[in-house]
Amino acid sequence: MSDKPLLQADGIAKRFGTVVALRSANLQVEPGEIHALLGANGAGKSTLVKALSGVHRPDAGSIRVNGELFDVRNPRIAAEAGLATVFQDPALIPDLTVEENLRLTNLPSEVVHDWLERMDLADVDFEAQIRDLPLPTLRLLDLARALARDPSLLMLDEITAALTADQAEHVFAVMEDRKSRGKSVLFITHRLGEVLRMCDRATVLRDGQDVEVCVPGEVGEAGLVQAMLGEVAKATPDESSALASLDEAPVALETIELRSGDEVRGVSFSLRAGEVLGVAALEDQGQDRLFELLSGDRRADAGEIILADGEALDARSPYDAVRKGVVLVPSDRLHALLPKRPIRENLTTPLYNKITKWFSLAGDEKQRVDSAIDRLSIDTRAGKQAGRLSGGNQQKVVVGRWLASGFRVLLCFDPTRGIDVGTKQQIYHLLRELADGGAAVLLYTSELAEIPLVCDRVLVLYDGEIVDEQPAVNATEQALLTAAHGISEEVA
Amino acid sequence: MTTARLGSVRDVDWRVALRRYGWNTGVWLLLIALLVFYASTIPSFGSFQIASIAKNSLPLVFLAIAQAVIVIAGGIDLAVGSMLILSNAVAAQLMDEQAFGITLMVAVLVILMAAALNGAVGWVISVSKVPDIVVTLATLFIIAGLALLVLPSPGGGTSDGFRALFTGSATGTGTNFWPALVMLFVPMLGAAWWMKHSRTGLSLYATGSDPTAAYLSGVNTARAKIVSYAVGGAFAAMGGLASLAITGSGESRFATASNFTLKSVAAIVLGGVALTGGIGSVVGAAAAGIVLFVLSPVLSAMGVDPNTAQVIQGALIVLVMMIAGIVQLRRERAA
Amino acid sequence: MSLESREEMVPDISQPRWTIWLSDHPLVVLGSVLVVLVLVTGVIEPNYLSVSGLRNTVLLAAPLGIMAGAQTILMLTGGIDLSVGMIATAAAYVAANQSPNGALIAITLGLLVGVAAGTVNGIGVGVFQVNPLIMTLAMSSILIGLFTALSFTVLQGSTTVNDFISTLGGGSFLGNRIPYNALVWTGVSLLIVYGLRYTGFGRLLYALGDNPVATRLAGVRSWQVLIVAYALAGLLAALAGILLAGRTGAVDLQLAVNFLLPSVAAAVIGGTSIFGGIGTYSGTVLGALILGVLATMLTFLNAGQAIQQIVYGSIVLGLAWLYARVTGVS
Amino acid sequence: GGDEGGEGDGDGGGDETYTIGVSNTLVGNGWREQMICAIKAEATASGVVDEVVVINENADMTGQIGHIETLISQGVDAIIINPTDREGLNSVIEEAISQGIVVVAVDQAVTADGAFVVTNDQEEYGYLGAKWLFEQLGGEGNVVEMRGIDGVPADTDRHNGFMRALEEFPGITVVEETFTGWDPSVGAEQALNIITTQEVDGIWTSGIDYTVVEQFQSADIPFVPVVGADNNGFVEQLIELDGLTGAAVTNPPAIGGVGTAIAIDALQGNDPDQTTTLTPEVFDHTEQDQLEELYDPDQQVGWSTYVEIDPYTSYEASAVSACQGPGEG
Ligand SMILES: Nc1ncnc2c1ncn2[C@@H]1O[C@H](COP(=O)(O)OP(=O)(O)OP(=O)(O)O)[C@@H](O)[C@H]1O
Ligand SMILES: Nc1ncnc2c1ncn2[C@@H]1O[C@H](COP(=O)(O)OP(=O)(O)OP(=O)(O)O)[C@@H](O)[C@H]1O
Ligand SMILES: [Mg+2]
Ligand SMILES: [Mg+2]
Repeated sequence: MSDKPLLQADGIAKRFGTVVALRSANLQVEPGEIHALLGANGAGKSTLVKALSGVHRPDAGSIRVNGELFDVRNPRIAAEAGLATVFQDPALIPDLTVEENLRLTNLPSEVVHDWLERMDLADVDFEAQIRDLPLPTLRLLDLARALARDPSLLMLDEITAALTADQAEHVFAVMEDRKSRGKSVLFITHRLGEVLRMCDRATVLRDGQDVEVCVPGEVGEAGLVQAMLGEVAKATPDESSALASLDEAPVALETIELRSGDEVRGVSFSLRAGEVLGVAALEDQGQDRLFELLSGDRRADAGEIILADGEALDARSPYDAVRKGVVLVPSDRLHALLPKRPIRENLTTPLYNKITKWFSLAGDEKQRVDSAIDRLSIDTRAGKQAGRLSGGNQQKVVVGRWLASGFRVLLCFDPTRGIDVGTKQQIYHLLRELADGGAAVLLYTSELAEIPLVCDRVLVLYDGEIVDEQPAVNATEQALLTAAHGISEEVA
Repeated sequence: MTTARLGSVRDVDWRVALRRYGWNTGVWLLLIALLVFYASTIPSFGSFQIASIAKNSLPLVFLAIAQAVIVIAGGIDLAVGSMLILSNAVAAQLMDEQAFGITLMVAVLVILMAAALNGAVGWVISVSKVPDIVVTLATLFIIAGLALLVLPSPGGGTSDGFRALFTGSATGTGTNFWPALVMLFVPMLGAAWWMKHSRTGLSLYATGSDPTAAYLSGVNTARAKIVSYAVGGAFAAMGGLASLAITGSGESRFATASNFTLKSVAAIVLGGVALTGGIGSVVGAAAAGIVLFVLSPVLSAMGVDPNTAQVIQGALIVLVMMIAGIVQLRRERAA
Repeated sequence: MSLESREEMVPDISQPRWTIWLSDHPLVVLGSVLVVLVLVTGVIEPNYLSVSGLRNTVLLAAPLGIMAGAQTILMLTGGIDLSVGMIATAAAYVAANQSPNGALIAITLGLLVGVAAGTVNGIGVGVFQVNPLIMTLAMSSILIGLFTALSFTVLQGSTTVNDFISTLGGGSFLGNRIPYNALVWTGVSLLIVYGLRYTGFGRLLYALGDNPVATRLAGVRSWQVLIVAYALAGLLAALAGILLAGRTGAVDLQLAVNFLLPSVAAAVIGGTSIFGGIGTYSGTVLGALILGVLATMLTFLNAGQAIQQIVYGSIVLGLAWLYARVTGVS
Repeated sequence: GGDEGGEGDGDGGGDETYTIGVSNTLVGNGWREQMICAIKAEATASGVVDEVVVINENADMTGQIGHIETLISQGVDAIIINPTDREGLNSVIEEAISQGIVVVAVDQAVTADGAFVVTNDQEEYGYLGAKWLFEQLGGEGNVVEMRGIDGVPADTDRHNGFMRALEEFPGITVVEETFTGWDPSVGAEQALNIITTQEVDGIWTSGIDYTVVEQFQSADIPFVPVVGADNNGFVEQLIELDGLTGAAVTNPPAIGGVGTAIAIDALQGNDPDQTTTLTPEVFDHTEQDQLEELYDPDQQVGWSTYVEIDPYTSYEASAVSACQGPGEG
């Protein structure tokens, strides 16, 4: 390695309103290395990458490229300086075609096409609108676009999350290729196996600060986890209710051969009162659609959803589902929060979904609100606009809405996305508590390791079908991952 | 099974083509149908009628293009009508009694002035963070006031050559329809080409479609906003110049400004431009502008009472938008 | 590095405390602007600072304020009503036409016209998802055509309002100090403010404008809310039209057409966001009063229309900018 | 179809029937609506017109050129316009005339060669009304001039007439000059603001009369002399309201009927005068008999009752309010 690092970021800090995303992060990437950037959700990885690529202006800190101070004012300047990024959020314009997107960024389509060819995507129609292309293709397209600049540092923010195993292999090949030509890669992933296999060094972020720089091969997976989570011992499962008794508990919701397009292809399962049923799946295996169907946001093509009293939930809109006690905590807080309204109004919206309740306020509104706030210990200091709350408190408000208005079946879609460890524990504790109180909870989480901590049972969804079901206590992350990849993958 | 899901291209078939070009084609077909119908209802359809429709629809077409450019980039300009009368007033004052060459230079000057002024409006919007619709509601009054200052009562003038440039005749009326058609199609196609083929044009679409993705792609979104307003201002000025060429004198009435603004918004929506930005084209907006213009002659040629015609026009627009809404809803359900 | 030491909330140093306070109390800003404008008008025309001068401002602002109430309700949902002017006119026309049959019938039928037109708007926007701008613009065009035609047939006859409406719209009591229409406006204001703050419907208006997706997922049927909101806006516009007719004594088909842009401006100045979810009717009331004083000031300025428009537009822009800065919405 | 025109055969003009086109650019305005009705009434009364095609759409000069070209395309025999401008329409008017179409500009003049012009003398309107007011005040006092729309020719002409009268009365001071936009509600607003804060001895209005008088009652302030137009509502006030002094200066929308009569005359080859100017008449509160004659209790406030204009119009007054063209209804 040369004496000057390719990239050196010192003391980067960034605050969004009341949220501190980066406290003081240091990062050093050498030429010709594949460097992992690790950290729990919300640790600040994406924010650091965005600071390095000119999307966010850091509040403090300095960035040096090849030893020289570099003012990354905007993404274009970064790209011109050889720092190319594939962001966690798609950076392709939905209403433009592939070709137009390339022209927008001033890239020759032949070069991009060559890269796509190398990734087995030669058949992408450049005249197709981005809107019409599937997510994995878009991720690879973003990658090809970044590669077309032949950057000295390629930053990949969770690119493999949305890819299948064979597609991920293409990405690894690309990374190897960069390395062999003396270029560097900054690689963000939650899959530690990928880190051990690909990366030369790793920087671990925790709470917006770098806590460790190490060689993954030396510290091993356990060492990485230890660094990411800090001193805190792995959260221990709560004493869950006796699993045996669950078999006798009444069924709260049952689906029979539920189908919707290509996404959900004949899903049958039953959810019992008092149970937290986990759903494990990789990205885009139909879980989004399944939750949409259950919450009444979309109607199924075929199949039935039966509720406790044997009545079918034939929901035309979420209204019908909510009235029958089936409620949703959506993955994206943007789909649940009223950011400009106070906490109180956020919590009580469902109370007024019938015309007969329009003419006054619910008499017990205050008690309901207070009890929800109390039960979730929501920090109400910035309560006049829910959008000013920290992410964790926002998420609590979203869950609290249903506490205040009541429900029988709680559908939780990745409720801990972007949530810190402490809050995460609180939310899982709450879900457990709700179940013990007789509610039924269906929980999808993108973090497989959490399933045994909170669930009684787990379903594994693959390609729109349930491929496995097991008691959660047995469901180690490895076992779930194996199942979630589909049996055929594992054989191959 | 996996490979089927991975198919890199999803339903790029006639439905996609229909979605992308369907609306434009629909509006142009509607326009042609209206014109054919119009031709069949009046005693003698000929070059006089073609010239008349072509030149008289110019101001609204230019305004529709102006509004389309701005809305595609994610904004909305309630002051395009005011910019039209201001340009008209300034040009009429400066061009009065001047030779053709001078009037041409004045025209360029007026277009540049309008572009600069409206670009400044775009700048105010991006700096102040006040919503577009609020800022331009204010500039609707301010710019109309400026127009009235420049030209307190109808008057001014222009050269015969300048009138012929837009209308095909020194008198502003006649049978030579070629100049009007050129003035209709060249700027329209030019703007359409620029919007879709220049990087700046694409950056307007990008900013309107998804500002975050645009910014991540390296687009200077603040600049895109300013450019869209500047280009919109230039087209509004073209509308004012066309108006001057048709009448031979200037006029700066507030009612004209607000009337034209509302029509331009109706035109772009009818023309398939989404008010949320990023979707649509100036070609569709222009066609819709002509449709809105010919509706009244067509209804009057059909012998419809003018008041009934007013009702029919409104109902027709709502109907078209309802159909569009239902199509859109189905597409979302199918996606 | 333990979890406990992690701060969830860090005080935000980038935003001074007083701006947060002001952003939570924007009416203070508006009230000050109003007072300043009244004083400036008083400097231009000293007699304005009298009971009758101030009474006039209220008398003149009342119909606008009520119409802006319609606009506020819809803007809270993220919509807008470009037909308020024509709805008000149509309602006033019907009320005048029915005036010989007594005030009760006249006012009731006038208000019904507003509710009907508003309901149609609401169905278009709420059920058929027609863009509110287009829906209400078209409604305006339909109403003018319809009522011009009707004015020669079924609506031919009286265009004068009866004494009751005339007194309600233009008269004053307590030694000619307090306009009756201010009484109506106060009643309407209390109802709107109460409705927005203390009813479920009010909550839903804000929710819908803030985040329609979230509102839907919370089990709310938006189309119902929208239909009622537009119908209510139609009702308010109609009421404003009838009061206006009372003030002018007679109607024509242009009666309230010019109130459209000011009604939007009053709501916007009053701090209602055109994107929905933010705003109060008390802000709009101050906005209407500000515009009322502004109109009076411009009358006394003796300036030409050009200067009036420039001053008017600049003040609206300046207020919106000030508002954005003070409340820090960005 | 020209079948409806059959009734006209009895008159001297022979078998020929005509189509008359109308362009109006201000929708919903009472005065303009009545003008259109007068055109329809006269066309019907003449018996030789089988269709009146009206284009009634808010428009500027450019829009009106479109109206005229549309009417030319539809093959009308005569076009009656209320022009948006004195000069801007000339080329298209001359084009129409060159195609043998009779063009009549009513209410406001155009300078096109060969066009017939029928106007109320707007300068005289301003002058006569102002003169009456200033005389009424004994040549001394504060007056308010409430104009129409800044920049519109009729407003400018009336203002010029007003100023001419003002020169003759040096003792008169204009304390406020406002633009009502000919919008009754705006006029009402301005009047209320002015009369409650200023010492005003008289008000001259450009036709926004009725609502101005209404404001005195609203503010409970004694009347001052008011000059307005011949609107039914104002005439009624002059008759009914005790203590109201004022004058109605005629500005009849029935001028549309006059224009129609002239158009038909021209079509029949009778060679009418190229220019017809109606001089306004002034009726003040002292002439109760004439006012009573003008006033029509069944008529709308905004409409003029001065509809029968000898020797031009041939309809019954009631035909105007029926507002039906040939073959309609
Ligand atoms: N634009 C923003 N506005 C407000 N808060 C933000 C914004 N972007 C990020 N944050 C917050 O900053 C913190 C760090 O976010 P960041 O996206 O960097 O995390 P991450 O390490 O990339 O997490 P993940 O693994 O989930 O992608 C989080 O609490 C997040 O909610
Ligand atoms: N994600 C984005 N999407 C669209 N436009 C953006 C984005 N980020 C910034 N901009 C635009 O670029 C301008 C300058 O951005 P810059 O990143 O320098 O500001 P900043 O102070 O860092 O803001 P932030 O703290 O939100 O990142 C912003 O005012 C905004 O108009
Ligand atoms: Mg991230
Ligand atoms: Mg930024």
